[in-house]
Formats: sequence, structure tokens, C-alpha cells
Amino acid sequence: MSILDQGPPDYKKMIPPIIKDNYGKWIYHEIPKPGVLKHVSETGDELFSVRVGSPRLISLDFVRNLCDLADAYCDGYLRFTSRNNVEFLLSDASKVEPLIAALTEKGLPVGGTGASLSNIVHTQGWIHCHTPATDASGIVKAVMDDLFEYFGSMKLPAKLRVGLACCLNMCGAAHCSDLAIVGVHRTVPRINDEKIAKGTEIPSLVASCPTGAIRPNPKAKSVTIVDDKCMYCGNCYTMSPGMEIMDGKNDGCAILVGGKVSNARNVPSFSRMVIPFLPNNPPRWPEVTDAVRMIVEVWIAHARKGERMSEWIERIGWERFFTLTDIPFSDKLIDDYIFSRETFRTSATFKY
Amino acid sequence: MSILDQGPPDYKKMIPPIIKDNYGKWIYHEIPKPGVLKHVSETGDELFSVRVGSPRLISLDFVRNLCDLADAYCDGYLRFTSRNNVEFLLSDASKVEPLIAALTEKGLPVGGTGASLSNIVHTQGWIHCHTPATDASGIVKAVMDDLFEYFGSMKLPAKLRVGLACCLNMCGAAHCSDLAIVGVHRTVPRINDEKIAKGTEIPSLVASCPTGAIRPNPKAKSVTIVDDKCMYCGNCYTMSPGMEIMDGKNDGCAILVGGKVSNARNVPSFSRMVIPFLPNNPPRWPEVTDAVRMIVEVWIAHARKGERMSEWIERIGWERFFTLTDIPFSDKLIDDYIFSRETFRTSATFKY
Amino acid sequence: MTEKKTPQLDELEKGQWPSFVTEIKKAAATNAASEDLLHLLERSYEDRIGHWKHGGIVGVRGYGGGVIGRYTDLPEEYPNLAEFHTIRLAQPAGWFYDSKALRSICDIWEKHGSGLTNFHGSTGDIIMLGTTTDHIQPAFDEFSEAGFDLGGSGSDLRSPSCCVGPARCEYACYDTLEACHNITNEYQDEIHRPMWPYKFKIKFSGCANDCTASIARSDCSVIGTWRDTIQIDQDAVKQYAADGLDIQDRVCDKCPTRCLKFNSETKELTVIGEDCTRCMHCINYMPKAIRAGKVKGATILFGGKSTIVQSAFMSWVIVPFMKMESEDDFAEFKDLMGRVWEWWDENGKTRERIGETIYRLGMGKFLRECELPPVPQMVFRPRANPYVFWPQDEIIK
Amino acid sequence: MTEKKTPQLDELEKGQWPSFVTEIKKAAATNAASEDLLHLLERSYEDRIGHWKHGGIVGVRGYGGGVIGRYTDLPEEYPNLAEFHTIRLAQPAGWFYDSKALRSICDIWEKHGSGLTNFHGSTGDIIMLGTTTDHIQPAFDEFSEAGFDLGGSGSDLRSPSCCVGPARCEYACYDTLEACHNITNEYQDEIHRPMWPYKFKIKFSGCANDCTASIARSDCSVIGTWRDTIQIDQDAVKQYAADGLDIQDRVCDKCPTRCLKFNSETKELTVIGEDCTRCMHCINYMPKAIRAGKVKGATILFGGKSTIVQSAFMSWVIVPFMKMESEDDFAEFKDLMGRVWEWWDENGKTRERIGETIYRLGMGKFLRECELPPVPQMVFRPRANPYVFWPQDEIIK
Ligand code: SRM
Ligand code: SRM
Ligand code: SRM
Ligand code: SRM
Ligand code: SF4
Ligand code: SF4
Ligand code: SF4
Ligand code: SF4
Ligand code: SF4
Ligand code: SF4
Ligand code: SF4
Ligand code: SF4
Repeated sequence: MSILDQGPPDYKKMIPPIIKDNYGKWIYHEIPKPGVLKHVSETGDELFSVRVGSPRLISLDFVRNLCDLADAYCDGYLRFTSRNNVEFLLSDASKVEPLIAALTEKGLPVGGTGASLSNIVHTQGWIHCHTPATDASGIVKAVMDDLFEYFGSMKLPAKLRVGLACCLNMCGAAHCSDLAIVGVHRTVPRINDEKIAKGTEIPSLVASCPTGAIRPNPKAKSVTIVDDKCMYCGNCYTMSPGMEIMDGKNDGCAILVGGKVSNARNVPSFSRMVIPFLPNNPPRWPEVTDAVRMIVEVWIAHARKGERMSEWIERIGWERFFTLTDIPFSDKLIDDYIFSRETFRTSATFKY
Repeated sequence: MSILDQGPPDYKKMIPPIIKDNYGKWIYHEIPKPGVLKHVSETGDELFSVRVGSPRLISLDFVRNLCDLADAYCDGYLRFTSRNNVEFLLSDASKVEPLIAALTEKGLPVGGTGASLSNIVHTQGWIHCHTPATDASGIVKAVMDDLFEYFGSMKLPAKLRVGLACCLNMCGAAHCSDLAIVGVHRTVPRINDEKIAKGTEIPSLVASCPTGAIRPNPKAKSVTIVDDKCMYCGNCYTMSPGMEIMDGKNDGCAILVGGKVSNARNVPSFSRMVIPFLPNNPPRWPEVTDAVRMIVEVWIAHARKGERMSEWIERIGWERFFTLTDIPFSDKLIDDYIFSRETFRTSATFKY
Repeated sequence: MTEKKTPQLDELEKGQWPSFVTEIKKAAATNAASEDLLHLLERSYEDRIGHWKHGGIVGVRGYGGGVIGRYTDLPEEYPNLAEFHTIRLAQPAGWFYDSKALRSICDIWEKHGSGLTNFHGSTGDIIMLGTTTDHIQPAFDEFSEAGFDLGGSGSDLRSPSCCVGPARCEYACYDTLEACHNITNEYQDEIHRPMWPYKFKIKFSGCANDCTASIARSDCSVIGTWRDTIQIDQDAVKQYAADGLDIQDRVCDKCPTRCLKFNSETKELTVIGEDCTRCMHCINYMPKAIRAGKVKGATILFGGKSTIVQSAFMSWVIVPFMKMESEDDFAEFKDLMGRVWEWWDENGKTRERIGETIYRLGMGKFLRECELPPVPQMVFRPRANPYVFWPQDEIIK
Repeated sequence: MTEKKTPQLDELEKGQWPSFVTEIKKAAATNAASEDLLHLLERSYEDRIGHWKHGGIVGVRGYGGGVIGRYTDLPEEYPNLAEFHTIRLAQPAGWFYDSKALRSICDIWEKHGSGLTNFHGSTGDIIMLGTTTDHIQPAFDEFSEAGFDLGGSGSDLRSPSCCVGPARCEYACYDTLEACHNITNEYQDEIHRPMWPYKFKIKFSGCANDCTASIARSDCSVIGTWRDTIQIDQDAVKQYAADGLDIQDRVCDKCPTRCLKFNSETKELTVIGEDCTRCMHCINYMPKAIRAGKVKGATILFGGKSTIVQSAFMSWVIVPFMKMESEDDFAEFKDLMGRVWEWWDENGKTRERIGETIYRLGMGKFLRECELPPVPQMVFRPRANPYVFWPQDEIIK
């Protein structure tokens, strides 16, 4: 029988003894090698965490495999990170290398610490969602393969946090990522009068459109769209199945860069669009992986040590970002939504 | 008979010979003393400009007086500046001091150059406009009297540009001033049905309200106002005399600071509200002059050399501006209009 | 079925990053739904569109959220995906597990689901990916037995999450795990029974590094901070200098307020305490030498959300500093939360996140009606327009 | 009348700043309207409101703007202010006058007006303050004879203005006076006959110091700049250093892009040309040593206006660099102006400034329809939302 409202399992029962003993007593950490964190407590205890990349969409075999490794090396304790990596928690330093060897043998990459590329926060895509403009897991796999060297090393100028969202709902919260890949629709929803008539509350549907593009069509018990006003956000589709927005020929991805979340040094910032559209070319989305690699490499070549994407771009200026990356600038990249005014250059100073 | 469309007088006919000869050839300038500019040409010629404060609202006697002085010292040539000061243009260095002596004798202040307070750009107020929330010339006189020492000296941290606008139309363009005094209404317009019925186009009047507070009142051929939505901008009064907004008991001034126009160093910035209301207390508006002096003195005490108001505040932070000036912070100072989002602190970093 | 080929997906088994295709195939070996999923995905790769129908409401007894209904639009061809719902399980604070708990999840999902899962979903839940309507309740019953409960979905409180905090991080300014656990438990009703204008997310980060991305990804961000001044251990500073760290360049010059002074002769580092904005940079660089102040707590920010509809918002400061140590402090937080939710519930339109409601109605109204004292810390800068709404009681009649 | 007292205004004759009250009194000595004005103003100081009626349309033959009608709401008490209109006269470029011209204005206004004036109005005109309806046409006729024409008012082009520029400033990157004069003359029709959605202002500043505040105060701001790199005279740099200027502190450290390097040994100053944003700071500080580049011209910005209604806007970059030397260059400017006005005229709502129209309809539409190439210089940063309107011809059908 089910127990209602029991809440999540108690974390206290699942943290390893070394953490219980040193809870809140950590005084510093080091990164002895990529993927390994060593935390030192004021008690003198040392905790080793080995961070492992995960595809996130995993089978039970994968989970059990993790359990086996945890049992063998960490008394059964492990955790996941806020970016969906796995962390094995070891109190015994001597087990670190054997664990890494076992992981490597199983093809599980160790890395994601310090100045590296961590796992890509992403979403469902064609695996499970009803509104995607692109797949999630597929592109993530293609990009992580391509940039693999930066996961297991710490040779980037700074952390690189990539996010992917398969539609503008942005479940991957890509809006504040160093680099974001966002699924975008590009065509006006096709209205299915029948579906709308069946189950949709017309006033809510009309109200759902941020640009006021939707008009009631009382005759059909449905709606019409003023094509010119539609910017394909898909919000109407979320409200009603009759607003069919997926379009195999025209859906694809936009690339945004320069977002950041931490407050360290500069304040958090939004990611900003630099490429409005790249086609969906499964299985490996070569246009996307190329664009991502190119941007990352230009950043590596030009950023100062410690400079995240946003800091680098804000220092050199967006004008020069476009020059250095050779990405064509177009009016599509200029904001025309509510807060556009703040993005216009209200100053006679700029670079070429 | 009038000549239509002849355009403004030709400036070429009114510039002094020394300027004609050295037009575009100036290579540098110096400020030998407050109010005096010395421009040196590549030809070796030297031009002296003596800058004189003007109340702007002047009689013909005043103008003729200027003419007499110009005739006596500058072969009849003078100009006005973009801040309504007068500039006497002398090609003969030896006449500078005698001119200054003559000016001083007539009570005309010399100054406004370099790190000084220049003239206050202002508007009509009760002298000539139909919508003012405060007077213009009166406050300007009171403030300039109070800060007089800073006009004739150059001991401020940097330029201080004060603007005054007697209503939110902001003809004084106070929106980008180091310090701005802005006339504000605080009560909902009183509707005069008769006047509205007589000459107002109701739909335009309704549309003129930025917050949608105005509703048609077809019965009275007039309108009503949703009081809660009105923020007293006065735009409806500009559209119709029937929206009486002047209110002798509740009109007054707001103080804004930290605006800037030049592109030197930091980009141009808007002035920001720090005191939402001070009463109209003619003839000398002591609350206003006190507040202005206090802010200016805190700036003087804390700014680094060369730091304009905006640079100083942005360096120390607005939190500290309020601490240092002891001005009470209130929700009235928090934006709640279209671009408010950009002003919210979306960061966990701040000072106390 | 076994005849069908997946040439495109097979390509994604190549390369060094672990492959989700391999994972689906592993599940497909023993589960027909997963096998269908593999082929449906291949089909999507061909068609370049998703093959899932819009929405669908399914759930468990007593709850209003926690399960996402999903049906393929090609049920004839992929009959095992005719129903393929997702169950969201609330994760333990900090995502800490022992293998026993994980194995119990596996055993249940083997019986009732596709054998596929996401560890974890973007909000933080464990995502049990793919089951049929019939299996939802039995699966839930067993998860429940094993100590797991559902997370949120729909217009409710979503599963709060927190960073690893004091469990493994020297920077934590409050106990993120305890706060998250305590507060999550308080709000089980709000999580399980949607009743608000829209979803609401809370994330707890132990310091301004914000390792849960709370400022971007939650309606309420609880970010650890301190009220006094950073503590500097000069011996440790000297050690860093001796070890070759260029303190001037890497630390002082990157301090956003330039309030750190390094004396290159004495090798001492001093701070102008009142100028420091607690950004964490210097502490990140020199954890052995610089620590947070002693008066620790959290900044409470509201309004974060992503792009749809009004634009993405980041959370903004509402309470600059709140103690977060004891049950009493949590009570203060909950009291605040109660006022804020009540206000939003009363004022928010359907599908309007709290940030959008505040933006639409104005911070002033929000603050006044939630009895929150306005302070300059709430804004980067004051308003540039003079459009002040004036309270009637301050007007001379 | 002479009985009436003005105790409040008398207070404003005290103090060191020249007094407008004294000025009104001087005019009042010989002019009844000015005398009434003095007393009406005293009345306003008592009542704390203005005493002018709303609007009123008056004008001269052949023109639609240039005169502001004004009537007191207390005509019985102040009969000489029953009509008290303002005439706006277009100022000469750079506000240069000789005493002859000024005296001619005085003589005419003595006959036809109150004897009061503003040198100048905020837009730049000479403001002839206060006359009656009857006198408007004769006054205009005489001003016209004396070489003066009306400025703008209403929904027309307002009198453009310009900084002192090459007439007296070493920083001028183009001839602001000639540009202003030439362009003002081209558009006499647009100035005198209102026909647009709303007013339109142009200001010309010779460099980025923007001494006409054009970026804040005009719909079109023409700001001098250069396309290549600043020129540094090393001997003069050395001289500044020798004279005691702390070049590192006052110049290099305040350069917004930190692209100036001062070698304290060789006393040489170098610039990373590609990083310089041409902000003018270093030139302002060291005019003898640093000059603008050789390829001079102007940046054209659009959209500036003050607060009413949508908020204040500052002008933003539309053409990063345009030559401004010859008649040909002015023609290019006029061509641009023509396209922009046509677009605004077609798309703008009544009382919508061009900045507001562009904001409402989007920069993309504006640029495409005015045939302006989009460049990154137009924005501080690209859009944060992904809401791109996609042109039909780029879509696969
Ligand atoms: C494990 C994890 C917390 C958790 O509860 O899961 C974590 C753990 C640590 N973070 Fe973090 N961060 C974690 C997600 C984040 C995030 C959130 C995200 O990426 O979505 C951020 C914000 C990212 C952003 O700004 O966009 C984040 C921004 C930081 C920063 C600030 C970096 C900066 O300079 O901007 C630090 C400080 C540093 O690295 O010097 C930091 C520092 C740390 C430290 C060093 C804290 C400590 O002493 O233990 C931990 C090891 C860092 C490392 O990997 O080198 N952590 N950290 C998360 C690991 C995610 C992963 O698998 O990669
Ligand atoms: C005469 C005038 C132009 C005109 O055509 O009338 C003028 C003349 C000069 N300005 Fe200006 N500026 C004039 C209004 C302005 C304005 C507009 C305004 O105040 O409304 C600005 C923008 C103010 C702002 O940013 O809010 C302005 C911002 C500057 C700057 C940039 C100051 C800064 O660092 O932000 C400089 C450079 C400097 O002072 O080093 C400058 C420099 C100069 C120089 C030195 C240029 C030169 O070499 O001749 C002139 C003498 C300045 C002085 O007074 O010390 N001028 N100057 C205006 C005098 C107004 C007055 O009577 O006070
Ligand atoms: C599963 C998950 C993506 C994932 O693969 O991780 C997800 C999946 C969906 N999200 Fe989400 N969202 C998920 C995290 C997010 C996040 C990220 C976060 O929480 O940190 C965001 C952005 C942050 C935010 O809340 O703004 C997010 C913003 C949205 C939105 C836009 C909401 C908005 O106000 O902007 C929608 C649309 C809606 O609610 O109607 C949405 C809607 C959806 C729906 C329910 C589709 C829909 O329109 O009904 C998706 C169901 C997919 C499926 O069939 O499984 N999802 N969604 C994440 C939840 C897993 C979990 O519980 O742990
Ligand atoms: C005379 C002058 C003020 C002064 O004392 O200097 C003035 C006076 C008036 N302005 Fe202005 N404006 C004057 C410069 C400005 C400026 C400053 C500037 O041009 O640099 C601005 C702000 C910049 C701008 O254009 O945005 C300005 C923004 C307004 C507005 C708001 C327009 C807007 O779009 O935001 C209005 C309202 C309107 O047009 O209906 C307005 C309206 C008015 C009216 C016509 C009142 C009205 O609502 O009909 C005022 C007539 C007063 C009178 O009876 O004499 N005036 N007005 C200035 C014109 C003198 C001249 O021609 O030289
Ligand atoms: S981003 Fe869009 S398509 Fe992707 S999971 Fe979220 S709602 Fe679904
Ligand atoms: S896709 Fe978005 S913009 Fe287009 S009609 Fe639907 S809700 Fe409106
Ligand atoms: S600011 Fe307002 S009151 Fe003052 S002159 Fe302009 S329109 Fe008239
Ligand atoms: S004063 Fe402004 S806000 Fe109030 S009713 Fe008039 S136009 Fe609307
Ligand atoms: S947010 Fe701060 S306390 Fe939490 S894990 Fe990150 S660095 Fe540690
Ligand atoms: S916490 Fe940040 S602001 Fe404070 S001293 Fe350190 S680097 Fe500077
Ligand atoms: S804007 Fe430049 S060119 Fe014009 S007067 Fe000012 S400093 Fe000189
Ligand atoms: S003009 Fe400005 S940006 Fe360019 S070098 Fe000089 S100070 Fe630096």
C-alpha cells in the first residue's frame, strides 16, 4: 500500500560515514587530477570523489553497474551531481586508482571537474516529449563525443557549461549557459480545427499567445493565426493539441552563448543568440557540432586564463566575437521582444 | 513681407574673423582660469572665450547689454552654449581681464568650465506652460544661488550637469543629467466632462494613457479613470484640457541622479530616482536646495578625482549611495514600468 | 520487430561518450516498450519530428501531479508505446544514494516500467521513463513501500533541490540538505496537489557559486551568504604566494569591487569589508586562506524561470539576509513562503510564474502586500522613470 | 496695478546668480504684459499652480508650426496675458551671433512682444516669449526681413542644433555647423509644416563628448567619430609626463577598454587600436598628445527622446560610420533620412516617436524596410530570447 506524502528519502540515511563524521567540517579541497576531488576536513579526514560522465538516459543495467562499483569501492555510497554526473565517494585514497581503472574499462569517462567541459544539461527531445523542435540525447552525444577531450582534462580557460533544450520551454534551462543549443520551430502552427473544437478553451488559447497572433474563429469553434505576428514559440501548442507546430523540414537548433549562473566575479547573465538556425541533421548534427567546436576553439585561443565565455566576450565586445568567429551577423540576432531596448547600443562607442 | 522657408541665418556671417581664419585648425585648449577657455590654432592664433552665466529668461535690456559688451571687447561677436551660457569670443588676450571686470561689475558670473557646475538646463514652468508640476526659473535660481561657489570655481570632482523639467514631458531633458529635478504630479486628473465633450476625440484620449487607466464614458461623452492604474504622468492632459492634473497641494519635485550623456569612459546613462517627492515651497524651495546640496557634498566628499556622479555611484554601488546620503529607500524607487526587469538585482552580490 | 534496423541510432553508439542508444538497447533486450522506443526514435531521426501525442492526464490515487502522460501518435506501428508515461520520483537531498536504495528502484522498474530512467531530470527528480496506465498505481505503491514518493508536475510546487553543501563542500553557508529536506517535507501537499496559477520551483545553493543554478532555474532561489566580512588567514596567504599563485593578478584584479589589497612586500592580503559583495571569487581561488564571515545565512531571491512566455527571468533579491540555521529560521522562511504564495495565488493569472506576476503588477505592490521592507539591495539601480504610484494616505486631501 | 506687491518673487532677486525676476521687472518697466506676467507668477507662487490654459493654436501664414499659443486662465485679473504666445525663431548653427543681429531681434520684439525672451529654448530655438495673436504675423514679417525664420513646433522636424565644432573645438570630427546648416535648409518644409506622427529632432555633435546631449535629446543623433586609430605624439606624451600628469592613473586606468599602455620607463604611450572604442577620454585628457584618427566621419544613431510615454530612450547606433565631409556625404545622410522618415510616417502611430515605433515593430523590420545592413555595432549584445521572426523565403515549403 502506498503511503501518501511521506516525502523524499532521508538523505541522512544515505550519506557515507565519512561525510556524517565531517559534515560541515570541510576546510578545503584540491583536484589531484581531472575528475577527482579531494576534500579535507578539519578533523584531518580526506574524502575522494570520482566524477563520472553519464548519458543520463540510462538502463537499469547501468544503474546496477554503478551499484556494483559503489559496493566494491565505496561501501555502496554514491551521489549524482546537479549536472547529472555520477560521483563515487571514497574514504580510502588507495581505492581511487583502482576505481578509475574499473570505470575506464567499462567505458565510463572520468572528468568534468575544474576548467573542463562538464556534462550537458538536457531534456527529453524525441525520446519522450510532445513539442520538441530537435532531439536532445542525440545532439548531446554528438557534441560530447566531439569535445570529449575537454571532459577528461582541465585545459580550458575556465569551466564550460553547455545546456540543451529541445524547445523554447527550455527545460534544459539553457538560458544561462556558457553555450546553449536550443530547439527552434520556424513555421506557424497548423491549425487543426477538429482537435481545437474538441477540447480547447478558446479564450485561454487566444490569451496564451504572447504576440496576440491568435484570433478566435467562432464559426469553426476554433481559431486563426495572423501569420506575420507568430514567432513560433509553441506556447499555443502547449495549450492545445490543435496547434500543430512540429515541422520536420523547418525545425532545428539555435546557438546561444555567454550565459552564466554563478556570482563569482561578474553577475549572472543570460545566454545570447549568435546563430539563429542550424538544421536537424541526425544522427550526428554535423552543423551543430562544428559550430560548437568552432566557438569553443575561438574562446580557447583568445580568452585569458580563468575567463569564462561570458567574461571573455564582454571584455572583447560582441562586435569582436562576431569578427573572431566569423559568424555572420543578421537582424535575426537583434532583439525585438519586450526587453529589446536594453540591448540596443545607446552609445557612440564600439569596436569594428 | 515675410520670406517663407529662408531657414536660419547663415552662421558663416556671424563668426568672428579669428574663427574664420582658424576654422577646423584648433589643436588644443587650456582653461587659464575658471570661465575662460584658451583655444590654440595650428596657425598659432589664440582665441579666448569667456563664459558667462545667464538666467536664460532675459529681458531685451539684458541682450542689449551683452551686445554692448561684445562691441566693446569682441568686435561684436558672441555665442551661446548648448547649456544657455553666453560666450564672449576674444582674439585679443589683453581684453580678457577688462571684460571680466566689466562683467563682474554688472553682476554677471564667469565660470561653468571644467570641473564646475554649469548652468541648469531648464524649462518654462509657471512662466509659460500649461502642464507644470513645479516652477522652473524659480528653483533654478534658488539652486544656482545655493551652489554658486561651484559655478565660478573648478573644485568639483568632475563636471556637474543639472537638469530641471517642470513636468514628465521633461523638456529639460533631465533624464540623462548628473542631477535632475523633475516636477511631478501625484493625484489623478480631475475629469471635466464638459471640456472633454467639447473638443476631445475620446478614442485618442483613451489610447493616450500608458497604463490603460482611462475608460470611455459614453453617457457623458467623456471618460472615467481607474484611479489605481493612474501614475499621474499627465499624458492625458496633453491630449485634452478636460483632464485637469495640476494640484497645488500635491504637486512637487522628484530628484534623480547619476545620468550622463558623454561617451567618455563609461557609456551614457539615465538619471535614476532617489527622492520621489519634495514639496513646492516657493520662493526658494528649501527642501530641494537642501537635498541637492547634500547630494553634491556627499559626492564631493567621496568621489575620486575625475569621477562624475554616475561613475562614483556605479563604483560604490547604489546601496552605498543610500547609506552615505542617508536618503530613505522606499518601494517608490523600485521600477514598476516596462523595463523594470533590468533594474532588479538578479545576483546574490551586493553591499550593505 | 527484430527485423527492423536502426542505422542512424547505431551511429550514435560510436564515439567515446557513453551512449544512450546502447542504454536503450540494453533495456530493449528484455523490454518490449524499450524496443519499440528504439525504433520509434529511429523513425523520428528519419522524419525529424517527435512521435508523441499532445499531453494526457494520468496519475495515482490521492495525488494530482507527479506523472506525465504520454502516448505515441503511431500506436499501430509501435503498440508497446501506446502508453508510455513518466513517473517522477522525489530525489533525496543532495542526490545521495546507497546502492540498496538504487537497487530497489531498479527492481520495481523492471517489473513495472520500461527499464529506462533519467538520473536525474532537469528539475531534480528521478525520472522513471515509460510505463502503462495500468502499472502506474502498482509501481507507485511499491516505490512508496521502498521509501520513495512522487515529485511534482503541473501547477504545483516542484521537487526542491539543493547542492551538495556541507556534506562535501567547504563553502556552504548553511545546511542546504537539511533546509531542502525539511522544507520539502513541510510542503508535501503543495507538491502533490496542484492548486496554483502555475508551477513553482525552489533551489538551495550553499553559496554564491550557485551550483544548483538556482538563480536561473527556480522561482525561489536560496543562496548562502554571510553578513559580516571574509576571514583571511595571512599564513595561508603567504603559503599560496610561496607556492607561486599570482595573487595580485588572479585574485585582486578579478575581485569585482577591487576591495582586496595584496601587499607584495609583506605578502599580506587585506580587504575593505564594506566594499566586498561576497561574490566568492577570492574564496574559490584561495580556499585555504580565505573563508566566509562568521555570521552565515542566505539571500532569498524570487522570480527565476526560463524563456516562455515573457522572456527568461533570473531571480532577484527579496530578502538580502536570512538566518538558516535552526528550525526557527526555517519557520521564518516558511512564513515568508506562505505570504508570497498567498499573494501569487490571489494575483497570478493562469500559467503566470510568480516573476511574471510581480513584473506585471510591480515590485512595490508585491512588497507592500507581502509585508517585505524595501531595501536598495533589491535593485541594481533605482527606477529611471518618474512614474510613481502614490499611496492615497500620503496625499494631501 | 503698480499697487500689487510681489514679496515672494522679490526674494528671488537676492543671491548671486543673475535673477530672472529682475529681468521680468526690467521688461515690466515698459511692457504691460510683462508687468502682468510678474504678478501672475507671484500668484502662481501663492497658489502653487500654473495659470495658463491648455494649448491653443495660432500661427503665421504658410506655416503650420513655430508658434505656441498661450492664454491665461485668469484673463479678467491679468488682461494683458489674455494672449501670450511664444514665437520660436531658428537659431544660427552653433548659436553664433553678432551684435547687429541680436539688436535687430530686440528692436522687433520691443515693438511686437513682451520684451522677454529665452536665449535659448531647450531644443535650441530663440524663444520670443509672449505676444498677442494680432502681433504674430507682423512680428514674423519683420523677423523674416531681418533674416530670421521660424523654428519647429508640433509634429514636425524641430530646429536641428549643433555643437560649436570646428569653429572652436579641436575635437570636431566633422563640420557640425555646416552639416547642421545645410541639412536644416534642406528640410525647411519639414520644419514648417507638421505632417508626421510626432515631433522629430536632430542634433549634431562633433565627437563622442556629445556636447549637444544628442544621444538623450534627439531622435537622430549625429556624433563625430573616426574609423581608424588614434594618433599619438610621443614627444607631447613625454611633455605631459614631465609636467606631472599621472598618465597611468588618470588616462590608462580610466580607458574603458584598457587598451592604452604607458611605459613608465620610456614614457611612451601605445594603443591597441582594435580595442579602442573611441570614447574620447584619453584625447580629452591629453589633447596636445592624442588626436582622433585620420579617417573622420560620424556615427548615426536613432531613437532618443525623453520619458513620455514608453520611458526615455537614448539613441542607438544605426550607421556606425558615415563620411560627413562634402555635399555628397550630406546627400547620403539625406537619403538615409528620407528612407527613415518614410518608414516612420507609414508605420508610426499618432504621437509615437520614431524610437517607440522601432521598439514596437522591431529593429529587424525597421532595418530591412529601410535597407540598412545589420551589424553587431547596433547592439550592446544580441537577443537573449529565441523569438526570431523567420522570413518566408528562408523557409522550406
Ligand atoms: C558537484 C556540484 C554540486 C552538486 O551538488 O552537484 C559542484 C561542486 C563544486 N563546485 Fe560547483 N558544482 C556543481 C555545479 C555547479 C554549477 C551549476 C551548473 O553548472 O549547472 C555552477 C554554476 C555554473 C555557472 O556559473 O554557469 C557551479 C559553479 C561553481 C563555481 C563558480 C565558477 C565560476 O567561476 O564561475 C565554483 C568555484 C570554482 O570552480 O572555483 C564551484 C565550485 C565547486 C566546488 C569546488 C565546491 C567544493 O569546494 O566542493 C565543487 C567541485 C567543483 C569542480 O567540479 O571542480 N562551482 N557549480 C555540481 C557539479 C556539476 C557537474 O557535475 O559538473
Ligand atoms: C560650449 C560647449 C559646446 C557648445 O556648442 O555650446 C562645450 C564645449 C566644450 N566641451 Fe563640452 N561643451 C558643452 C556642453 C557639453 C555637454 C552637454 C550638456 O552638458 O548638456 C556635454 C555632455 C554632458 C554629459 O555627459 O552629461 C559635454 C561633455 C563634454 C566632455 C565629456 C565630459 C566627461 O568626461 O564626461 C568634454 C571633455 C572634457 O571635459 O574633458 C567636453 C569638452 C569640451 C571642450 C573642452 C571642448 C573643446 O576643446 O573646446 C569645450 C570646453 C569645455 C568646458 O567648458 O570646460 N565636453 N559638453 C557646451 C558648453 C555648455 C555649458 O555652457 O556648460
Ligand atoms: C522532464 C523534464 C526535462 C528533462 O528531461 O529533464 C521536463 C519535461 C517537460 N517539461 Fe519542463 N521539464 C523539466 C524541467 C524543466 C526546467 C528546468 C528546471 O526545472 O530546472 C524548466 C526551466 C525552468 C523553469 O521552470 O522555468 C522547464 C520549463 C518548462 C516549461 C516552461 C515553463 C515556463 O514558465 O517558462 C514548460 C511548459 C509548461 O509548463 O507548460 C515545461 C513543460 C514540460 C513538459 C511537461 C511538456 C509540456 O509542455 O507539457 C515536458 C514533459 C516531457 C516528458 O514527456 O517527459 N517545462 N522544465 C524536466 C523535469 C524533470 C524533473 O522533474 O526533474
Ligand atoms: C520651450 C521648451 C522648454 C524650454 O523652456 O526650453 C518646451 C516647451 C514645451 N514642450 Fe517640450 N519644450 C522644449 C524642449 C523639449 C525637450 C528638450 C530638447 O528638445 O532637447 C524635450 C525632451 C526631448 C524630447 O524631445 O523627447 C521636450 C519634450 C516635450 C514633450 C514630450 C515628448 C516626448 O515624446 O516624450 C512634450 C509633450 C508633447 O509633445 O505633447 C512637450 C511639449 C511642450 C509644450 C509644447 C507643452 C505641450 O504639452 O503642448 C511646451 C510649451 C511651453 C510653452 O508654453 O512655451 N515637450 N521638449 C523647449 C523648446 C524650445 C525650443 O524650441 O528650443
Ligand atoms: S524543452 Fe520542450 S520539448 Fe524539450 S522536454 Fe521541455 S517541453 Fe519538452
Ligand atoms: S506559436 Fe507562439 S506566437 Fe505563434 S501563434 Fe502560437 S503562441 Fe502565438
Ligand atoms: S517640462 Fe512640461 S511643464 Fe515644463 S515646459 Fe515642458 S511640457 Fe511644459
Ligand atoms: S495621468 Fe497618465 S496614467 Fe493617469 S490617466 Fe492620465 S494618461 Fe493615464
Ligand atoms: S553552491 Fe557553494 S556550497 Fe553549494 S556546492 Fe557549490 S560551492 Fe559548495
Ligand atoms: S568575495 Fe568577491 S567581492 Fe569579496 S573580496 Fe572576495 S573577490 Fe572581492
Ligand atoms: S561635441 Fe566634441 S567637437 Fe563638439 S564641442 Fe564638444 S568636444 Fe568639441
Ligand atoms: S579613446 Fe577611449 S577607448 Fe580609445 S584609447 Fe582613448 S580612452 Fe581608450
